[in-house]
Amino acid sequence: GELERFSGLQGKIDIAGGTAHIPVMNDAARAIMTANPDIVITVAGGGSGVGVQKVGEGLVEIGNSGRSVSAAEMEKYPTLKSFAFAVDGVTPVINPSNTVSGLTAVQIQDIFAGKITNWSQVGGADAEIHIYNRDEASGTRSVFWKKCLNKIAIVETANVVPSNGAMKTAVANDPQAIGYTSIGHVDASVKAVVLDGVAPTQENAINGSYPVVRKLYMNTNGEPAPLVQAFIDYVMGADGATSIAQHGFIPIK
Amino acid sequence: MLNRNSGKRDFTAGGRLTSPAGRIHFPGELLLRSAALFSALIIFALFGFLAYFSLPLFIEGRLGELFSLHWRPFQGQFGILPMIVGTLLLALSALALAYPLGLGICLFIHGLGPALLARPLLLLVQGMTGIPTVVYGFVSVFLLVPLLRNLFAHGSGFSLLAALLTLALLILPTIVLLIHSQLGQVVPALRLTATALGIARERELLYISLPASSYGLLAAAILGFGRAVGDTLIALMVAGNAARIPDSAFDSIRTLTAHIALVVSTDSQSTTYQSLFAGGLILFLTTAAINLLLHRIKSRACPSGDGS
Amino acid sequence: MNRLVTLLIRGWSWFSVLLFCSALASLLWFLLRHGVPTLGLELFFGDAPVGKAILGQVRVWDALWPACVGTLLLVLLAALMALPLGIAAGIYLACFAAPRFRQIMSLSVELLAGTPSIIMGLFGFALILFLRKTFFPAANTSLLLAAGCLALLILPYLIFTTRAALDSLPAGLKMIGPGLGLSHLETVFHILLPAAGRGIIGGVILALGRAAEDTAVIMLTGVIANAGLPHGLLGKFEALPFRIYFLAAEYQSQAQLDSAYGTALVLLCLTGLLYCSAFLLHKTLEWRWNRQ
Amino acid sequence: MEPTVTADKPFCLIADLHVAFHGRPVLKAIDLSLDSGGITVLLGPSGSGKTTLLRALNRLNEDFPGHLRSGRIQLRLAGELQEIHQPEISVTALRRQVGMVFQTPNVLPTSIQRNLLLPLKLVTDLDREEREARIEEVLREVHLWSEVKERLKESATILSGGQQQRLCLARTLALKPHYLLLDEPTASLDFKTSRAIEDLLLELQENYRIIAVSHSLRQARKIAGRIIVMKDGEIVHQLDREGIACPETLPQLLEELF
Amino acid sequence: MEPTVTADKPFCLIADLHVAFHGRPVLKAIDLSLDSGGITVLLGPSGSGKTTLLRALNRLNEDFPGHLRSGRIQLRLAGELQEIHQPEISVTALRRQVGMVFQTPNVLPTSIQRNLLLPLKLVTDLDREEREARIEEVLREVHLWSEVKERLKESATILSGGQQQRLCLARTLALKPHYLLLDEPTASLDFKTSRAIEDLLLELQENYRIIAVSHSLRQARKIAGRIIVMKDGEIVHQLDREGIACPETLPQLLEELF
Ligand SMILES: Nc1ncnc2c1ncn2[C@@H]1O[C@H](COP(=O)(O)OP(=O)(O)OP(=O)(O)O)[C@@H](O)[C@H]1O
Ligand SMILES: Nc1ncnc2c1ncn2[C@@H]1O[C@H](COP(=O)(O)OP(=O)(O)OP(=O)(O)O)[C@@H](O)[C@H]1O
Ligand SMILES: [Mg+2]
Ligand SMILES: [Mg+2]
Repeated sequence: GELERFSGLQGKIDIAGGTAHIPVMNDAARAIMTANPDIVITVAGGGSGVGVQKVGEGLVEIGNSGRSVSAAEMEKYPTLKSFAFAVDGVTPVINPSNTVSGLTAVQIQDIFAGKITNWSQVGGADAEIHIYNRDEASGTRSVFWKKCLNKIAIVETANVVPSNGAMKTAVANDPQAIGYTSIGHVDASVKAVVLDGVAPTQENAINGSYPVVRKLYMNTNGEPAPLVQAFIDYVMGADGATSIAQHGFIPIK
Repeated sequence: MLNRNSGKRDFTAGGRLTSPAGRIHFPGELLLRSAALFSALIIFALFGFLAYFSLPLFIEGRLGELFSLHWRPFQGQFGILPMIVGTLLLALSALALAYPLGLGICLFIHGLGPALLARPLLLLVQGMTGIPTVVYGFVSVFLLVPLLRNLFAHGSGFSLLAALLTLALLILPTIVLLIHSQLGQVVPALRLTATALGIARERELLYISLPASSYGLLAAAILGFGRAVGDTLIALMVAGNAARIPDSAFDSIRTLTAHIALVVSTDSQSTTYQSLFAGGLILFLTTAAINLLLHRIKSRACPSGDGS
Repeated sequence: MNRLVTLLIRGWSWFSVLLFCSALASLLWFLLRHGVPTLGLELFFGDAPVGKAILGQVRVWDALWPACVGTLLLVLLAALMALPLGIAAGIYLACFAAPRFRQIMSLSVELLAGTPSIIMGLFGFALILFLRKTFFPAANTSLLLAAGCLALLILPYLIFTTRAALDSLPAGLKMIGPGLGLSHLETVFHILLPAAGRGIIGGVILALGRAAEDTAVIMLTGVIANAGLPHGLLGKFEALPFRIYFLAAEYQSQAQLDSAYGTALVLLCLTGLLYCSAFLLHKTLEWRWNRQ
Repeated sequence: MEPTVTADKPFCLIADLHVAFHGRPVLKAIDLSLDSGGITVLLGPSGSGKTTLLRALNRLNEDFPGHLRSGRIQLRLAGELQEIHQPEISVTALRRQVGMVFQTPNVLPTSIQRNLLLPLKLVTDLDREEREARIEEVLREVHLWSEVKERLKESATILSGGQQQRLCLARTLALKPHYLLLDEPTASLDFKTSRAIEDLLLELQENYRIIAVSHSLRQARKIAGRIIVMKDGEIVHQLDREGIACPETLPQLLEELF
Repeated sequence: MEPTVTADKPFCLIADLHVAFHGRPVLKAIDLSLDSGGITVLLGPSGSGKTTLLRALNRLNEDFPGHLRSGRIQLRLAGELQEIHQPEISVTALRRQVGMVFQTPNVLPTSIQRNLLLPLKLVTDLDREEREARIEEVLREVHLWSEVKERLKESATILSGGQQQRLCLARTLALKPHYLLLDEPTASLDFKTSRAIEDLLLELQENYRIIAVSHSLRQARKIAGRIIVMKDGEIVHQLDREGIACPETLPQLLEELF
């Protein structure tokens, strides 16, 4: 089926960049390399910025990013081409032991701006709020900041964690925590907050009622070579869609 | 110590006394010298590289931006002052905690503890250098941070305190092993003298053996500090990373290294990115300053500089 | 007064050791509790057949084997580069250098020691970009580059300890060679170095451990999460510490998180193995020195 | 407290002392009782165990690997004969009272002054000025003062062999122990300085109990109140004052023995 | 090549030699010409510069910090008088021909055997068996063989003081240099062994040019072909065979000088 397009092809594809992409990339690489041992695919992380830079410099064939290529980057590497292959929702998360279950966007903004500092102010227990934020390089932060926080200035005392996994760990362990993470990462250890009455689920993201979403991209430098094109097609095909959904993202057709 | 004042030395082949034309320099010394020179060059290369990449900031006179208190890249504020302060606070306090402990452990190994325990303890410490940093970070996220949060009921537990405790454990073996390898050389020769004079072991170590291994003590402090300043993962994982100057040990801080790790993945051309190298340069200069200072102190402490 | 000082020192040394041991014990206990249950062939080879995986005939997925090989190669390469250089430089500083040069060198070595590892990584990365634009358009981050940057990282440890070990030899020992008409070089290599061997080995052990565990350097210079066994010196590779970091940051399930602890245990054993070989080497050297 | 030597009471009793290193016996069945005043001089061929016997008296042999001892040693400490190996005796305290000067000078790798000041500081509770006065006093006693008074701050390791030996003697004297164990204290001194040191020892015997190793017959004759001859780890002969005074006995004896 | 000492031609010429350490003069205007056979013995008070003069002959002073020298030293090397400081002369080769035994024994912290084998291996091109034969030979010469033959593999640092000194002498003899500089070779040896070593030296003077430091008048009388008396860094007197033979001169002279 899907893997037939690789027959007769050979060579190597180096992939680097956004970390959210890695599970999907790994699935694809594994399937392709098992079917055709002449092809070598390596997958590295590094973050969205690194992905763009590496593909721009020609160090890798595919550079992943969790955001669109910025204007400055486009200026430096004008030949970049982006392929969006999945949609990812971002949801505020709190500790499962927290009695709060829903918040309004304004409340969340006030919390992240440092105006609300105690859970009792939003209907919870009398306890200090511990805010967890992501770094500036994070695509997750970028979309959450734009679409949920409305670009307010986040309070400087907020803790900063370097990845989705670390965010989950931090919130899962701290009863007073609030943070945000990719919907794909939500499991029993954290509680996703109902935002303005809309539950952050894949269905709500697809049907557009949940607004805090972003796209995941693969970027190439100029027109992709046949092998790279085949890889992109494969990820965006039926097998790819299955894997994308399995990892908590929403495939783009 | 050897031969530093011997002026010209030559290595004539064989047992001949004279070699009329063209003395043969033994290639070995040349090799050694080039190794040393090469190592020195690396430093300058590193320095040049950091300077080159942060040059734009200097040329364009935007240095003032760096030395402000606020890191808000989206609003065009690139202050890395909080990170510098955070780095120094963390590294110095970790060293201040680990160094005396390391010294205590060394003294234990060198005669204050039962001889039977010394060797296993040393092996334990040596083995500890192999524990990856990331493991320390991870264990303290699950063990230490919740503990601190519950103990002090203030802040989230991700804090200067958590980072410094973890970091102290990380740099402890470095300190112990460096002091130990020096003491190991010095002690046997001096011990008999001291002990025959009726000087107790504690005082012998404190007043005779330790001063005689001053170079090792200094090396331990420098390498320990270097390790503390240079560590990325522990700070990243447990210090909280809030880019502000902390009010107390329970507050979250961000170090320059964690900062670099956090920012390195953004777009490569922005001021944000250049500020990284400036941060690196500042780290570099900081260690340079501290080293110079230590040298001063040391040369004042023993002016003859001899006898080691 | 005297008694008080004595008591204080003794007390402090016991206190330090107890504190250290309890901290270490809790760390190890935690690691073992989470890591031991995950140990097994599956951790190393996933669902690939073991024999073929070891020989590199079958690609191993989501398991440790490639990372083990990668780390071993990485440490070996870095040691190969740094050991001769660092020990030679240390010897030169201790036994040959003019005082002036010695001073300058010591300072720069101390500077190198204080340089954060992530900067070494940045350096390597920038170096590759530079090479691509100038001499080698095909240059890329690789095992060789990562080992090179790691070598930079451990270099100061080697120089420091070598020099310190030689410097602290007793004066009488240093006079033996010249008195017998040995050349300076012979004195250094046949008398001073063997006598300083123990101290130097200490530095080597430190350096090897450091090379095996560092993550920040290799992160930017060629390690990736999924490379399989390394394809030559210029290929990408996997490494244990990076795998731990990656799993810790990006784990999707509890099982993945647990396997991070398993990986940490394996890395611990690996460095333990490195020590043992260094230790054996040391013993052999000492034996040969004493018994011809 | 000034120690005074009371004659005619034994101050050192050794009974059936055996010492071995790594299983090789070095001292065999040593029985000895030292009582009267005067300096005890140990004579004997190189390797006969003289140094080891001295080291047995301040328990310094214990600091060497492979050491094994049996037998009893009693010294007069604080007025009473005490077994030095009994657990109540602290080795450190013992060694403070039983000072030793080694055969090869072992200066500390630091300045001349510090070589003397440091042990004083660590072992006694004199204040700074007293310490400095004491230093000058002992340096004068060993005839080193004039040679080093201008360079007290320089490293002791650059002193000549004889100067180092005198420095080590001064270092021990400064601590005013009750016993002095001297392992060839004048081995590398010219005869003039040797004689001065011998005179010093003769003076000191009033206040210290002195046991010295020597290789010089002349010296032994001059200073000894008692001579003990060792060979192969055993005491083969003892001479008291009369025996020493007789001009023939000693050389004859030694010629026979060696 | 067996070196042979030819009499009546000078083999060592020193002209206006000054040596200072860190600006303090240690040797002042030394002029010396050694010619006839026989052993040259240096006498003088402790600290008078004897060791420094010996070290000047194999340029070992250069290995100490702060060293400064002026003046010329010529030694007969390979048949000709040569200035030892000229750039064509390799220090290493010089030191191989001018062997030195130090005042304080400095054994290598390794086995007794290796202490002797290692320098032999590095300096000569004897094969294994020849080396071992040579070792036994020199150990017998210095009268150490019987004491150590069963423990050649044990550490040299545990030897007694006198044993170490003989080991160091043996180590230098094994290399068969042309000159022997001996800094108090019998300082810590009993008189019996001392005499044996003296006899050895008297034998060796046929094949080696020997300069020795001594503190014993008796010894100097016995072995010296010439005595040089030093004081405060200067040569204050020289005695040839006749002067030495006369029983009064020497003690008188020394009494005066010191
Ligand atoms: N620590 C030790 N370990 C093993 N053997 C030792 C040790 N100390 C001394 N010996 C051996 O014991 C014997 C006696 O040594 P000791 O030093 O007592 O002799 P000595 O009489 O002082 O000789 P000298 O006059 O040469 O100094 C020697 O054969 C020596 O090798
Ligand atoms: N390396 C050095 N640096 C500084 N001063 C030195 C050095 N070597 C010797 N001296 C000084 O030079 C003087 C002469 O020393 P030297 O060792 O030659 O004396 P010596 O005649 O051998 O005495 P001794 O009989 O005590 O061994 C001494 O005062 C000594 O302190
Ligand atoms: Mg002895
Ligand atoms: Mg001398």
